[in-house]
This record gives sequence, C-alpha cells and structure tokens, in this order.
Amino acid sequence: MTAKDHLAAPSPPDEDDPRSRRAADLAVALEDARDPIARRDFIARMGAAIALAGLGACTRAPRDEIIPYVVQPPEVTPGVPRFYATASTLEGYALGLLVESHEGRPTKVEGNPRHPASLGAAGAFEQASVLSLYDPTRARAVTERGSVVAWSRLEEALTEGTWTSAAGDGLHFLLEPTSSPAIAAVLADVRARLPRAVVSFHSPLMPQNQWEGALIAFGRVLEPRLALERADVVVALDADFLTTGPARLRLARAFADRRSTLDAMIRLYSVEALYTVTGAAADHRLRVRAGEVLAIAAALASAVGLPNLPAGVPAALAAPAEPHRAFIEAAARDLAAHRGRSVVIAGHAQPPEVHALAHAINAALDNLGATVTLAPSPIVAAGDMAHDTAMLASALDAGAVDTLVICGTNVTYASPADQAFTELLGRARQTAYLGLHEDETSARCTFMIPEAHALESWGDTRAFDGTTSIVQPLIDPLFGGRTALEVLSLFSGADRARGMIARKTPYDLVRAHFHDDLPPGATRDFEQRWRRALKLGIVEGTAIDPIEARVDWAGLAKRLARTAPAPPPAIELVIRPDPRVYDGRFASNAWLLELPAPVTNLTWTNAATLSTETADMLGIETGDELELRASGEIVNAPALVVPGQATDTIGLTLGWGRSRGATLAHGRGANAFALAAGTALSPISVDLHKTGRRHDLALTQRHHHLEGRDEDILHHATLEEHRRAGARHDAATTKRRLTLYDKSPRAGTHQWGMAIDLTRCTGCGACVVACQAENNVPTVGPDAVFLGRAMHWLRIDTYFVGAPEAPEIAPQPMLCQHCEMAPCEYVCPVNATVHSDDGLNEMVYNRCVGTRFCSNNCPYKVRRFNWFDFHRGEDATRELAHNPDVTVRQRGVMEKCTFCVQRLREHDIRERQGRATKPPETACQQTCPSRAIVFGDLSDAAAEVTRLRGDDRAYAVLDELATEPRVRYLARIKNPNPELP
Amino acid sequence: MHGAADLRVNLFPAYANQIYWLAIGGAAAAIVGTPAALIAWARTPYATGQGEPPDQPIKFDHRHHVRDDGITCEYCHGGAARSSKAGIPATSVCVNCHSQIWTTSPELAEVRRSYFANEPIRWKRVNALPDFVFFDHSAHVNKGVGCVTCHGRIDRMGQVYQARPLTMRWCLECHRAPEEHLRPLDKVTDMEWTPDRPQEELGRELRASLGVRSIVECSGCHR
Amino acid sequence: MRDVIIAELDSPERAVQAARSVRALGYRRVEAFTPFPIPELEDVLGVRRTRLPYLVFFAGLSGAALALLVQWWTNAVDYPIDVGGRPKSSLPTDMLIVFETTVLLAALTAFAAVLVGSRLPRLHDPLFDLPGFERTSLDRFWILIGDAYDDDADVLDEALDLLDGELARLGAVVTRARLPEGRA
Amino acid sequence: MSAAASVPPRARADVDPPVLEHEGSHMELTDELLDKVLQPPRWMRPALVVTFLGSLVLFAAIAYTVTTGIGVWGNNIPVAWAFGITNFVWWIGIGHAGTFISAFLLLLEQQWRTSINRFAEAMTLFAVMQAGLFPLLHMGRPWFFYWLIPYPNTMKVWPQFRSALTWDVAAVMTYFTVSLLFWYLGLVPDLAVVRDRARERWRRRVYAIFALGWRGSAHDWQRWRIGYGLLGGIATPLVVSVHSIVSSDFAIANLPGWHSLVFPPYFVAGAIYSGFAMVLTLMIPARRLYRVEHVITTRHLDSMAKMLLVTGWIVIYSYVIEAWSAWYSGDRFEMYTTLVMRPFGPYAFVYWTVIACNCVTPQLFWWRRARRSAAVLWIASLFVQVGMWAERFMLIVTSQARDFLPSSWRVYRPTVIDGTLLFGTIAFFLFLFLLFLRFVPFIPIAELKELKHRIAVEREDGARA
Repeated sequence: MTAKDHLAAPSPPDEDDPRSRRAADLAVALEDARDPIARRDFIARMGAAIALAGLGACTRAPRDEIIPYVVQPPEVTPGVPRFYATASTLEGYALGLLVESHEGRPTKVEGNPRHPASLGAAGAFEQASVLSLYDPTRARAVTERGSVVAWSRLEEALTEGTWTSAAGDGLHFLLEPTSSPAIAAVLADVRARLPRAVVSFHSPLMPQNQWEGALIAFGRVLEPRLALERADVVVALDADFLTTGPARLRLARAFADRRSTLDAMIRLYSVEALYTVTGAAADHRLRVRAGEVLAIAAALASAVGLPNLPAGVPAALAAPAEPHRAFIEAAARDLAAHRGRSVVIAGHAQPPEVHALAHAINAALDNLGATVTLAPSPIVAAGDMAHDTAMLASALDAGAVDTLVICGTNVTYASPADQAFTELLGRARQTAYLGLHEDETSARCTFMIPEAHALESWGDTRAFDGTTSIVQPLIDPLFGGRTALEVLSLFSGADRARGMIARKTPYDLVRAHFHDDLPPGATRDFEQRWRRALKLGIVEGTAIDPIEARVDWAGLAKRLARTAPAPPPAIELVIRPDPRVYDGRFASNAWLLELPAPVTNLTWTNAATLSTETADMLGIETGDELELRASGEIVNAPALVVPGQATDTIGLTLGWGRSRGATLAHGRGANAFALAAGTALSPISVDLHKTGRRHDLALTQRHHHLEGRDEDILHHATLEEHRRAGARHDAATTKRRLTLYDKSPRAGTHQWGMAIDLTRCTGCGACVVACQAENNVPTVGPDAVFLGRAMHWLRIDTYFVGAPEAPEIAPQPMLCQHCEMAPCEYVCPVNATVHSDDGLNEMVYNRCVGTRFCSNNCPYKVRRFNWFDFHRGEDATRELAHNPDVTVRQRGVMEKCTFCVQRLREHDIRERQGRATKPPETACQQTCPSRAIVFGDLSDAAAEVTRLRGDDRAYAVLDELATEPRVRYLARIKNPNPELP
Repeated sequence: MHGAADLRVNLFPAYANQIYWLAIGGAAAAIVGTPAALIAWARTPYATGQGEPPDQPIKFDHRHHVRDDGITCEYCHGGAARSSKAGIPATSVCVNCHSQIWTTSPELAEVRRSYFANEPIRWKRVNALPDFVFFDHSAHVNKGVGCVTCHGRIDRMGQVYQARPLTMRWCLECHRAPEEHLRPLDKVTDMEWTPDRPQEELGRELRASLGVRSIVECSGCHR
Repeated sequence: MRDVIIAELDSPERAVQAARSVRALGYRRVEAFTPFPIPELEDVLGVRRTRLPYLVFFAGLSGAALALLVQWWTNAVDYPIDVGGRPKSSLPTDMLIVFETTVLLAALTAFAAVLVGSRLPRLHDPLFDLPGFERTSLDRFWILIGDAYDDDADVLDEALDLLDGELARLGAVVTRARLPEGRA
Repeated sequence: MSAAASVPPRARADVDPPVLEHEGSHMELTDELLDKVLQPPRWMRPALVVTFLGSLVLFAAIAYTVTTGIGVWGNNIPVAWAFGITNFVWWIGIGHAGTFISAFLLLLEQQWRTSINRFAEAMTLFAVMQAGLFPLLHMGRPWFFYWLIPYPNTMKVWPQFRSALTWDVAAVMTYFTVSLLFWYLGLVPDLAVVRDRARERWRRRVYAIFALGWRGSAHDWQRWRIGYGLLGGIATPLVVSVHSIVSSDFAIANLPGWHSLVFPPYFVAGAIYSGFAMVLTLMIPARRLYRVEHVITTRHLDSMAKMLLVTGWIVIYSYVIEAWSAWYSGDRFEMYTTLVMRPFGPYAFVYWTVIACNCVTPQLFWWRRARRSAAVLWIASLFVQVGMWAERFMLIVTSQARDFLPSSWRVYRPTVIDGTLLFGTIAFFLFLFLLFLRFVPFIPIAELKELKHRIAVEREDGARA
C-alpha cells in the first residue's frame, strides 16, 4: 500500500533545483518502500496460512507508516500526479515525452503532443523506459577494474593522460550519435583545447547509408523528411518506416490518417525480405531477398524513367527476377500517375545506391519539395568520418590510443564480429565506459561509470527536424549516475579553467547552451523562455528548415555505373533491429522482453525466421535449433517459420544473446552481431543446419489462421469490395435479436466505449506496453508465456489472411470488450466481476476467489489469471514503477482490461467538482501512434467514438454471441492496385 | 464367541446419556456457533481496529490544537479538498508556529530534529484502508461529507484513534443513503455541527444542490 | 418401576403369531424387539403410522422458501448489482439451490426425526440391562408386554394364564423383568 | 424355512442366479458378516499403510499448491480448468452409483441392491470427499471459499446465485450431507449388532457410541423404515440434480462444446456408468478377499454388468446426440469443436480413448459369460473408469483449448502436480475405503437378514403355490 501512498520526502529550500529535491524524495521513497513490501508479502502469505488454519481471528496487521515531507514543495499535493515534459533519444534523435510523476516518482511516460516526432504518441521503447529507470540491475558505482573507486579518482585518471600536454594526442572519445547542442558545444570546447583528440560516434543502426545516399544524390548529407499526408502512393524499398527511424510515430500517424480517409486512401507498395509492420500494412508486398532490393529499385527507376540521368539506369543493375516485373511496372505506373503526390522510401539497411535511386525517382516525379523535403541532419557530424568506427579500430590496433572514453554505446557487444572491439579495447592504456549496466563493454574497460537514465538527466536533444527539447530529470539519479555531458565536460576548457572541483553541473551546462542559442536580443527573457521550453517540452523555432536540393545526375550516373550487383548468396542472412530490444540496449527491460514481437508474437528471444517454403525445403520446423554459420562465426538460434518472408532468407534480429549487463536476457536468443560483417545490417551469406535440439518458443499466439471465421472476428476487404457492398459491415451478421432480458439502458452519465480502426492499426505494440505500464501488469517470464500465462491485458492478435505461403498479416488489438451482456459476469459466484452504470465490465480483484469460470466463458479470452504471486520478490526499486492508482494484484485473482478505470473515476471526481479539463483517455489510446484506438463517451453524440461506432465499417467481434461489446472494430480496408492480382 | 462375553449389563451408566447429549449438543453448537461467533467477532471494534491509538513519535494533541487554538482542519490537512489524500502536514507546517512558541519544549524535540536533520517524521497510520481501496478525500469533502463523519470527534482525541469501523458495510451504509450524512459545505470541518432542521429534509436538499450520487458500483473504490 | 413380561422367540413368524395372540388377549402396551424390521409385526402391534413424512415435507417446503428468500433478498434487494445485464432476481437460476436446500432440510429432518422419535441417541438404556436383550439385534425376537401387571389395565387376570399357555405353545422363553417407568 | 426349493447355483445359466446363497441361521450369517470387522484379514494393515502413504503424498501436493499457487498446475488461458475440474467431475460422477444403487434401487425394490448398497454408499461418500477437494483447490484463493456461502459479512456483499458454481456448492454439500445421513441411518442397526456381538467391552462401548442406543423395537423399526425410505426417495432426485448441476458448470457457459442442453442427462448417465464401474472395481476384489461370494453373488455381477451395458448405451446415445446437435445447430464454432477438434485435433487420442473405453467395452456384456466373469468385469470396469475420466477431460479441456478466437488457441499439458493430485486422491479414496472395510460392517447385516427372511417367505409361498 505504501508504494501508492504518501511517498513524500524532505526537500531543500531551493525549489529551483528539482534535482536535489527529487533525490531526497527518492531516498525516502526507497527506504519507505522496502519495509512495507516485506511486510505485505508476509501478511499475504500468513493470511493464507492462518485463514486455512482457522485462526484468522487472532492476528492483526501491523500499523502502516505515513511519512510526510519535512518541507512540502509548493507545487506538490500528495496524491495528485504532476506531468513534466522531457525527451528521450534514440540514435541521437529526440522524441518528446510527458512524464507522470507521483510525489517525485515517475511512473508513466506519454508522448508530448507538441513534439513533432511524437504528436502525442509514444512507442514501446519510450513506454518501457520508466521500467529501465527502476531497473535494479543498473550499474551503481564507479569502478576501476571491478573495485569501487571515488569519482575524484576517475576524474584524476581520465584528465591526467600523456595527451594532456600533447594537444589530445592519444585521447579518443566514442559516443553515441547525438544531436545535443550542449554536447556539440562541449565537444567543440574539447576540440578547441585538445585539437588532436578524436571523437567517434558509434551505433550499429546509424542511418549511415541514408546519409551516403544523399551524398551520392545531392552531393551533401541531407535527410529526407516525408510528408505522407500529401502522398497518394508510397513505395517502400525495404523501409519499415512505420516502426523505425526518427519520425516513425509521426509517419505512422500520417499514414494512418490517409489510410482511414477512404475517399483519398493512400496506397503502399512494400518491397522487403522479412515481414515487417510496414509490409503488413502494405497493399502490395513484394517479398524479395534484401540483396535484391537494389535491382528492384533500379528497375523501378528505369520503369519510372529518369530523363535527367545520363545513359539512364544501367541495365545490368536494373535486372530483377522476372516474376517481380509486373509488380515493378504496376508500381511505376502508379507512381507516374501520381506525380508530386507519391514518394519512394528507401530503408536504412539498404545500400546508399538504393537511397540515391529513391531520391532520383522522387526528383523525377516532382516529389521533392512536395511529399518529401530535404534538410541537413540534426545529428552532430552526420555523415562525417567520425561515424565510422574503423578509424578508432585502426588507432586501437596501432596502439595509438592512450585514453578511450566510451559514452553510452555498448561497443563490444553491438559491433559486427569483424570489428574485434572486445580484443581491441585492451590495447588502450585506459578506457572508461559510461553505461547503464555493467555489460560486455564495461568488462573490457578500466573504468565503469554508471550512467544516468534519461529520466534522471539534464540535457538537450533534437528531433528529426531539429526541434530542440530540454531533457529534464524527473528524479535524481537513483544510483548516482552521470550523463555523457558531465563526463565530456571533464575535458572541456570551460571546466578546467575554473578548476575541477567547481565543475559545472549538467543543469548549468544545458542552461548555458540554451542561453547561448537564444536569438540575439532574446536573452532578456531568458528565464521566461527557459521555463516555457521546459513546460512545452520543445524550444520553439529551433526546427531546421528544409532546403532546396538538386540531384547531381552526373555523379549519380557515375556511381551507378560503378555499382555491380552482387551475386545473391544461396541463403541470405538478413539482420534487422529488434522491435523489442533494438540493438540490445533494452535487453534488461522485462516489459520489452515480454512484448510479443509484431508479426511473430515471439517473446523473450529472437529466432531465425524463415519462410514456409525455405522451411519445407530444409525440413525445418518452428522450434528446431539451427546452427547458423556466417562470416566464419557460428551462432545457434531457434527456428521460427514466418509465412510471407522472402524465400532463401534467414531473418535474425539484433540485441539478443547478451552475456553481461542484461540479467533477464542472458543466454536468450542468438547474437546476430556475431554473424554480421561490415555494417550490421548488410545481407550476408549464411549456412545453416539443424542441431537436433528443440526450443520451446515463448509465443503468445500459436494459431494464426482465421479458420474461415473472418466474418465473426476480423472483417477485411479491399476498398473496392467495401464500396461495392455499400452497407454496414455488421449488416451481414447482425440478426434481429430475440431476448427475454430487459434492455433498458444503463444509468451512468457517461457510457464508455471504444472503437478500434483496423485500417489504422499497424500492430506495432506500443499500446501493449502502455497498458502494462499504466496498469501494473506483471511480466511472467518465458516459461510462463510458453505455458500460455502472459498477462497482457491488451494483446495484438495476428492473423494470416490469404495464401498460406505469403499471407497478408492482419493485426487486431484484443482487449476486454466490456460486453453489455457480459458472459463473464453471470458465471462469477462471488460478484467479483460485475457491471458499472457507465458500462464498464468491472473486475474487483479483492473479491475474486479465482475460480476462472469468467475466463472460460469469455469468448475473447482477454482475462488473465495470477497463477503465482507475480509481483512477489520484486525489488524495492522496481516497485517504484507501480502506478499508485491501480491495485497490485495478489496471486489467485483474475485481472483484465478495465478501460483504465482509475483514470475514468479520477475524471468523474474532477468533473463533479468542476475541475475536469479534458475527456479521459485510456493508456492504449493515448500512446497509439496511428490513433487506431478511440475511447470515449457513447452517450455523447458528438464524441469521436460515437461517430466511429456509426461508421459503415464498424462491427462487433463475435457479434452472433449477443455479448454486445462496448468495443467496436472498424473493418480493415486495403487499397490494392486493380492492375495487380 | 457366542455368549462368551459379558453381555448382560448396560455398557454405560445412566448418567452417560447426559454426557452424550451434551457432547452431541456441543458439537452441533460448535458447527453453528463457530461461524456465528466469527461473524460477530468481525464486527467488534477490536477486529476493525477501532478505538486504539497507536504510539506516535510525537504526542500530538488534536484537542489542544483544534479546540484551544482553533486551527482548522485544512491548515494541516489541506489536500483533503483537492486530492485523494488529505495529507499529513510537513514538518515545516509544525515549525511555522513552533518556531515562535514552545520552541524548546521537549515534546517537540522530534519536530526540531526532523526539521533540522531534514528527516521526515514517521507517523503511524491510524485510519488504514486496504491496498485495494481507493478513497478520495476531495470527492467527499466537496460533497458535504464532514470530517467528523468518518474520523469522529478528532477535537476530543488526545491521541488520534480510528473512530469508525471503516468496513465496507459501514462505507456502503452511507453510500446508499448519502442524504443521511450530508451537511452544508461550510460545515464540513465543523466538529460540533448538528442539523438545525430535520436531517432528512436538509439531506435531500443538499443532495440535490451538491449533486451527490450514491456510488455503489465496485470501481468507485476498487480499481 | 414396573414389571413386564418378556417372551423370546426364535423366528419372525412366531414372533408375529405371539404378538397376535398377546394383542388378542387384550394387552395394549406390547412392544417387540427384532433384529430386522418386520412390517407385519408392526401391523399386529398396532404401531401407529409415524407422521414423519409430513414433518419431512414441511421441512422441505421451508428449505425451499428459505433458499428462495435468501437468493431473492441478497441479489435483488439488499445489494442489487448489475451482473452482465441479467435480471436482478431470476427464478430459473434460483430453482437449483431451492431444490438442493429443500432436499437438505428434508433429509436432515428425516434423520433427526427418526432418532428423536425413538428417543435416540442414547448410551444407557434400562432395556439393555435385561438379560439376553443383545440377542434381539442378532437372532432373537422379543415380545414385551408392558401392561401385564398393571392395575389399571383393562385386561382380565385370567388372560395372563392364557398368555402363558399361548407363548409356551410357540416355544417362547418367558421371563418377567422390572423396568423403570416410562420406558417401552 | 425349507431348503427344498433351492436350486443349485450356476446349474441353470438361463435363470438369474440367486441374490443370496446362504443357508445357515441368522446367527451364523451375523457372525460371518461380523467376522470381517472383528477379525480383520492380514492384508488389511499393509494395505492401510500403503494407501495412507499415498494420501500423505496427496496432502503434500495440496500444501504445495495452496502455498505456491495454481501455477504449479499446467492450466493456462484458455484452458483455465483442466485436471482439477476433470477430477472433480469424475469423482462426483463415481459417487452417483452409490446413491443410485441404494436409493433408486431401494425404491424399485431390487433385492440385489441389499448386499452391495452400503458398500456403494460408502464409495459415494468417499468419492464425494475426493470430489469436494478439487473445487476448493482449484480456486485461486481457496482461503476465501466461504465467500460462496451467503453469510452476513462486513462487506455487505453476497454470492452471485446465477453462477453454476454457487449451485455447485449447494449441490455438493447437500449431496455429501444427504449421502452421509442415508448411509449412517442404514448403518445404525448394524452398529448395534457389532455393539451387541463384539467380545471386548471397550469395543462394544465404542460401537455403542456410534450405534446411538439403537434398540430395534417395532416402533423404532417403523420410523427407521419410513425415514430410510424417505431419505432414499429424497436422494433419488438429488442424485439426478447433482450431476445436472455439475454439468451446468459447463452447459451455462457459451463455450463451444460446453454450451449444450444435452449435458445434464448426458452427465447423469455418465456418472452412473462410471460409478457402477467403480463399484465393480472395488467389489470384485473385496468379495474375493473377504470370501463373500455367497452374499455378493454372481447375480450381483450380472445385474451390475447389465447396468453398465444400459448406462453405456445412454452414454453412447449422448455422444451421438451431442455430435448431431452440433451439426444440426449449424454453428461453426460448435461444429468445429465437436466434429473436428475432438476427433482430429491435438487431443484426438483422448477422444478415441473415450470411444474405445466407453462405447466398445460395455458391448462385451451382451454375452452372459462376460457378465458373469469376475475377471472380465473387473478389467472392463477399469476401462470404463479410464474412459469416463478421459471423457470429462475431453469435454472440459478440448473445448477450452480451441474456442472462438483462433488467436487464443493453446494446448494444455498437465504437470507432475496435476498427476499427483489425481493419483493422490485415488490413494486417499482407497485409504478411506479400507478404513470403512476395516471398521464398519460393509454388508448390511440387518437388511440381509430381512432379505434372507423375505426370500424364505417367497420360497415357501412359491412352494405352496
């Protein structure tokens, strides 16, 4: 109980320094949390034991404690959460966030509606970041060769190298790609003082190819910004733009907006090897090997026609396999028919030439400036040599590195095996590693510096379009972590000048750079602007304007002429970022580990995916262990058959097979980095054979075929079919209902309901994590998932529609349908699940005795059971992530989606006191990047949800059971090109 | 075997019947009585935790502060009107006054220690609800439910104790018929208020004017 | 204390005959003790048919009423809850528990009535002091004549002689015993 | 009491063998039957020890389940009920034969019931005890079981009587209570017999306590007869109601494969079928070990076998009707579950086990020789029990494993604990049953004497005619 209650703390008088305040908050919170947890656990178990012994009468719970503040901060009212704007960063690109804080304890992350990359949405990574914050396995102390040392010792060691007198010769920095103006300024400062120091950036998934592609096409590093809202036809060349890339949430939103506008529906062609979310959303999907995409791009360019290209597209290049011709030509015609309203997108994994060709096609179709604009990258030194670690590797190899400072990038693990950083790091005299965990890299480094989590840090960062956000901490570093900014500033002149002790804090640094970056004359309002930036979560007017760029046709022609299509390997290994652990950095996050991967519904591991045909050919079944051999390395991975993957490819995602720094994921899955060569994502040849061992894959869904139940479960149609039908989608199934029951409407002022637009839903899984974070949904581990005990209140069902080898994948979010005539309720013997006046199917955990009859009678199987005490043994730190407004469920009780009833009741209370500001949102709706989920009041005729319920496409799942769900689905409509079958 | 044993006399003396009946009656009484006793026990103040003040780190006396000094409830428990939690005052709130008066009182040593050491005072919770109950002070205080209705005569408590059973049954009694317990908003903190006209009439009016609902659906309190 | 005559017979048929004779001689307080039920004997002795079935019937009825009342009152009156939009009180679903409770109360009553009607349970019984009584549960059949020596019995003293003769004819072993008042 | 009309047993196969082959006196019969209790056979002690140890394993498994969580079972979502409920239905079904034999056949005045009714009733009691364990155990929070009972609580919340589980509580508790009363009332005169016949005074005293002071007067016997008859009359509809209610745990749900109006009679027939099998399983060895073939005669075997055949056919009919109504409903979910999933799905082997054990096995009993062979009957009875357990597993698990949304389809696999609980209850059941054989006259003495008397009368009447 105490975790939800009065986590209050003393505070220093300086209210301007939220950091120290929150530090104190947390110290108390931690201490406070620890004791009651032990107690509660004890009571729960003893309660059971004693009740069984019939002695319940003789015990009483010990008293709880209430721990008030010493000085209550004026803005805090215990019990009322506060929201702070900040930003998270991935690959250097920012995503604006609003974070909910309960008495100094961040509990929930939402997207910032004002932020250009978020538009109010957040993805699974961001939703789960709050759990990473409270990860008890994070690094906790500065260590030197494994033993704890003082920070001053580290400062001394790092700043006293031989290079101090040699202008930085021998000093190397390895950073994550960053867009932070403050870091850029500190780096500039460092460079000024130590000109020979070398700064490199490393991330296995940097958009290096994109930058190079722009360099080929335009002669300079530019990033395309897509305006899908203006596009009618999109061709994605191995581009999973809906779930990857810095603008993924924005693009998902724009795409969905244009999908659900049936009168002007966007059409998407996707060419890809593995089955991605974007491929699932596509109207036409061409499955080809990743290495073939270049040929397809060239052929597409050739079919569209590049009049400005001297000598045209080389025929040798534009020679795709014959069966793909029809697709390419149809796409080309469609593109050509939509000049200025179409766009070709190249995927990050594709070589620069594909990007260049995409630019060329866009230019040829007058799409530049219309559906795609170009702008310089906000990333520091984008496209620069600094982004190539080869230089660092050779310096290390040559013994030219004295001191290497690695900030935030787990380079030892997250590098292709041919860049032997594991071994190379030892060649530097001393290495320091700033990381969240003591991981593979820290094991090779002299110093380990615990890193502050983004939610603990001051900093700044820029969105894909350059919009700057101030990163503000919600809590003081739990484990004394430092930021990259702090570490780098050790080397900056500004600090040295004032002596090491009087170092600037990151807060000062960020404020200073904010000050410096203000337009001239604006510094007068510095405080006001600073506060406004913090409040809004963005610094207005910092976006980088797009520029006009002309294609360097001659350069392109030259480059294309030089490009020789590589002969395809017999079996191609396609390595891609993982939708859950990305490149391994989230492998310590249980929410992400247990998040079913889109398309495959696989949890807790990666797998060597292969198409039905390849599996049949090789005699492989899902669960067989495969030995993969590539680049001279061997890795074992379980096989997973994914219909619709390109034949003769093996897909493997990055980030698994961790050995250190991710306790939960150790030994799970296969390390794709070990097989990669060159850049992590380039396709390579792979040999494989079965080892004979079998794996129990923790799949949340085992059966993907609809068994002819499409009309009952998932309505899908092409735009044409939909128009032809000209009737409501539920017209076919809705029959005149005869009932004995009194169907008078329920009494509540609001009547909550939901509409889920399957045309919008991409199945990305952000809602699943959002729900988990909001509702204290436990994770259960791979064994339990395998047994069928995953706890997600909201799951994404994935159905295969169409041809069994290359089906269309249709995701369907499935959650409690809040049936008007709920079948679960009348079978509960103790009134533990009943209906509220406002139409919610309520689940009363404390009344539940766990007969599970409700689950049996739920046709949607959305009820979850606490088979064990899943929260038991949770670390005290981990408990801080709990939402204090939601009960933490004991073992033996059912749970399920409540429509975020805690938010609804809070809203009711506020509304009735005249304090309600806006209609309540469910967590899934709030985070959904494509706005597929709409929740609202059905008794409000003007509400969006009411409108959607009246839509032609609306239908109820399993309508014929007369459960009358409050959740309606909108049929999944596709917009195929009539030219193509 | 036949006839070998002593078969003549009664196996038991006459008084054994009384013992037998007593035993059977006792067993029957136990079968019926044990649950009945437990049911009754659950309603005792002991079981509900009423009436027993815990040992607090400071002997804070509401009688003195409320009655003698006339400090209103909101001065210290200001969250009640805006938040789900009424809030326990920060040490600084104590110090507001106690930096002026009783500055050296040994009774207040803990307050000073807390303030200067920047360590919170660890109070014992008196009115404890289970983890799965979400009570909202603001929803009650702003709808005419007086402090005294749930907390009792705090102004007469030397040490605060739980005045009401705080069982679900007790909550529901009011939730089903809120009009029986409503008072004008300006009397919410008044410990001594009594209705100046029949509560039925007043309650009905207040219920209408304040828009008080009878919330008996589960998610009203259990989420 | 009063005196009784006990006639021990060795077969059910003779017991019935003996009882018939005894009754014919005008004795009214006659009881039989047998190892197993002999309905014929009951008729001969004029054992009044027990009213147990009526008792059981009313117990059953009250069980039904109680169950109906409890279900209706708890689910429709005291705390009516919206359960899946179903009616608050629903006779069809109530009927099952109504039936079970009917049976339960009827059965408990039947069991209790059998015992209480026979003044059971008990550990001590003056009858057990009668020598050879234990054989009545095994293979002997007793006819016990309670009013043989009663002054107020409207039976002629001569009957006693006739009785002796009759019983002797049936091969009964006749003994005279004393029993406390009020029994048998 | 002439033996002139007696026909040597087995001499004429086309005539029903006699229900009692005892020619001695009442005292001899009494002593013979009492001997089982007063002079227990030598195998009794080791058998008790073995089954007691088995019971301990059961209690350990129960303790583990209750302290750790239902997660130690193999259940999942969608298969939220599996072994636990299967065992429950199986055990409670077994119990039905006892009541059926003693109550229903009592009303029908079937003489062959007499020698085996107590035996069958005891089996009922102990089977219901095993059954009663499972609903409790399978709850997530068994320590709150009393929330299913309406009592005035401080939460002011009541049970929800639309749920079949509240009906179950009433049904199982009533069933157990009524069975106990019925059994005990029948037992009282026999306890008095032991009281009056045992040698040692302490033993007589102990039995006297349980005999409740039974005297056997004509008045007592009349009350006893009528009371016993009434209990029988009450128990007969009860036995039908209990399994009907148990079947409604499934039938009131909307799950394909459960949502079926045919369930109540289907379950009752199956229950009696499995119960008769259990009676045979226990009776055949007991009869042999205790050498009471003249009391529990070939006639009993023959009648029981016929009952197996009859109830077996009712069960077959139910299977056919179930499949037919699934097809006739036109409901694609129902059709899939009943016509595709069960015979051809991942649990097909269970389905075919059911068909083999429940439908094929009883066909043996068209042949008299099979009916009258103890060995054949015993083995067949085991098959039927396996089949009936498998049937419940099939109904419960396969229906859940694949319901409406293919996305939630999932196979259930039992764990060691699941198996331990099943076999543990079998051990515990046998333990209780052995205790019963050890301490209680398991063949009703008074009733048998009455039967003997009646047979004698009939014979005389027959001879006179």
